Amino acid sequence: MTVCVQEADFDVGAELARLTDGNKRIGGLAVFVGLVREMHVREGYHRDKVDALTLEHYPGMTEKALEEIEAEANRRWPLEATLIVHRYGRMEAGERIVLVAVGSPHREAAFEACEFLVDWLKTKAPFWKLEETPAGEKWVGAHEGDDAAAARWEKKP
Amino acid sequence: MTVCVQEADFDVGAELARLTDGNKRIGGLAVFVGLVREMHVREGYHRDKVDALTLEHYPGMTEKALEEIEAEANRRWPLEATLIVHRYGRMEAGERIVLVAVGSPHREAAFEACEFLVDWLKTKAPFWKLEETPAGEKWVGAHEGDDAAAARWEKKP
Amino acid sequence: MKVRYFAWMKRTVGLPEEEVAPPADVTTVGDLIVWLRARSPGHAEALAEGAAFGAAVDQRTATFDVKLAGAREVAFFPPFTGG
Amino acid sequence: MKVRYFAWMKRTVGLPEEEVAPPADVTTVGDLIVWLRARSPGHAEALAEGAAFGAAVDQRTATFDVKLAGAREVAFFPPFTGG
Repeated sequence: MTVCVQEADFDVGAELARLTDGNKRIGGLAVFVGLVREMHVREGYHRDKVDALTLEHYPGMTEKALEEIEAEANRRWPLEATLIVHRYGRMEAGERIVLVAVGSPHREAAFEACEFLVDWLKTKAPFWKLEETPAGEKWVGAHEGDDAAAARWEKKP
Repeated sequence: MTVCVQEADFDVGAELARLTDGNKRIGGLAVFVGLVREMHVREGYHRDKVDALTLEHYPGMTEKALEEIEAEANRRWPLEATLIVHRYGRMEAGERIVLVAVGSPHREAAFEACEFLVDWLKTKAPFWKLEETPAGEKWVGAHEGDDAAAARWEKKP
Repeated sequence: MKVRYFAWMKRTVGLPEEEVAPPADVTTVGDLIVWLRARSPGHAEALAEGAAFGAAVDQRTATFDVKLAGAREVAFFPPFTGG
Repeated sequence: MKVRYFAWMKRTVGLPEEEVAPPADVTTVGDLIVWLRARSPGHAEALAEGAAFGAAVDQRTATFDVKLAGAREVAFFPPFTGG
């Protein structure tokens, strides 16, 4: 279980190699890389060209939140390795923002846990996106789709 | 859309960089890496230590089958980039077997298409695994779970 | 007690953080919000009733009924948009 | 027409591929299977009724009712286990 919150870009190949090296119990590694998309399309909200964004975060709380999310994934699925790397600061279109990787003996668990981590970190980790568009800076509003995606993992009472 | 069937190992970081470089419309990249697992656990079938395996394939048909699967994923989801790299030949425990990567503006499509590709290539691409165990060589039988996983993507008539 | 503001709330309040000493009858996050609104028009706007924001007490997400007893740091922020 | 065998079927038949010239009444994949069984005990075992194997005609997966007309390559193989 590893969480990194950093301003610098990350090397996906090196991170994944470090995560799985020497562990022969991993049959499937599911990975998600989130990137800055040039076009920010959101029906009925705005549709602007995004040249870059700045990710603000809450140092201290961010690491705690990500560690809790990661621990929850490890409680729910039989995982051999988990990694979350999340950047903050200014990033241009095309740059990597976040890396989530999950290794498990079984691919189903790896995929599910990876999706879970991505959904939850979007709604439970203290990051805020400020987009640079030709019309100026704009704070990104919370995406209802993200809340719905995160909610599907809530345990029924 | 790229399909590679090769004996050599692949460099995950380099493959993903090549796949996404210069494409600023990708917001999410979902990736799967399949590895040779040392323990081959299958309830009620066998439970042997796997030291290595040899993947046989059907040159010519393999590439066609993977290209068809990839084209089907591109018909079903709005994808910006897809990549399948599948090795054949002898691989030891811990080695990478297959890389599937899908880039899309939206993470949901990337995850779904990536899972679809992995499920379908397991049941529709002509590969056969011969495992080396302390008890000798053993052809891997088809996994019912794989058929079930592939079947969930069949379109209802 | 330190109070911190993030994203657009930081700009609206006009500062990233401040030391405050609320009176004894301010016992919950909700009480603190009401008390902070009186500090400036920026506070009042950022922490307005009906505005979409959340809170954390000592770096853990907290609903507005959470008690402040012993808290060293309270933060206010808009909904998260990371990932 | 070339016939190819893969994985354990190749070992059971005893060869990876062979050129065959079936008679004119062998018109489908199923006909070919029946005809091939007579070539050797290895063929009979690998292609036995009830054995779990599939086929491809000219490198496309084919059910046993597919016509052979014009086919240049027919392959037989156990269920796929890649990925």
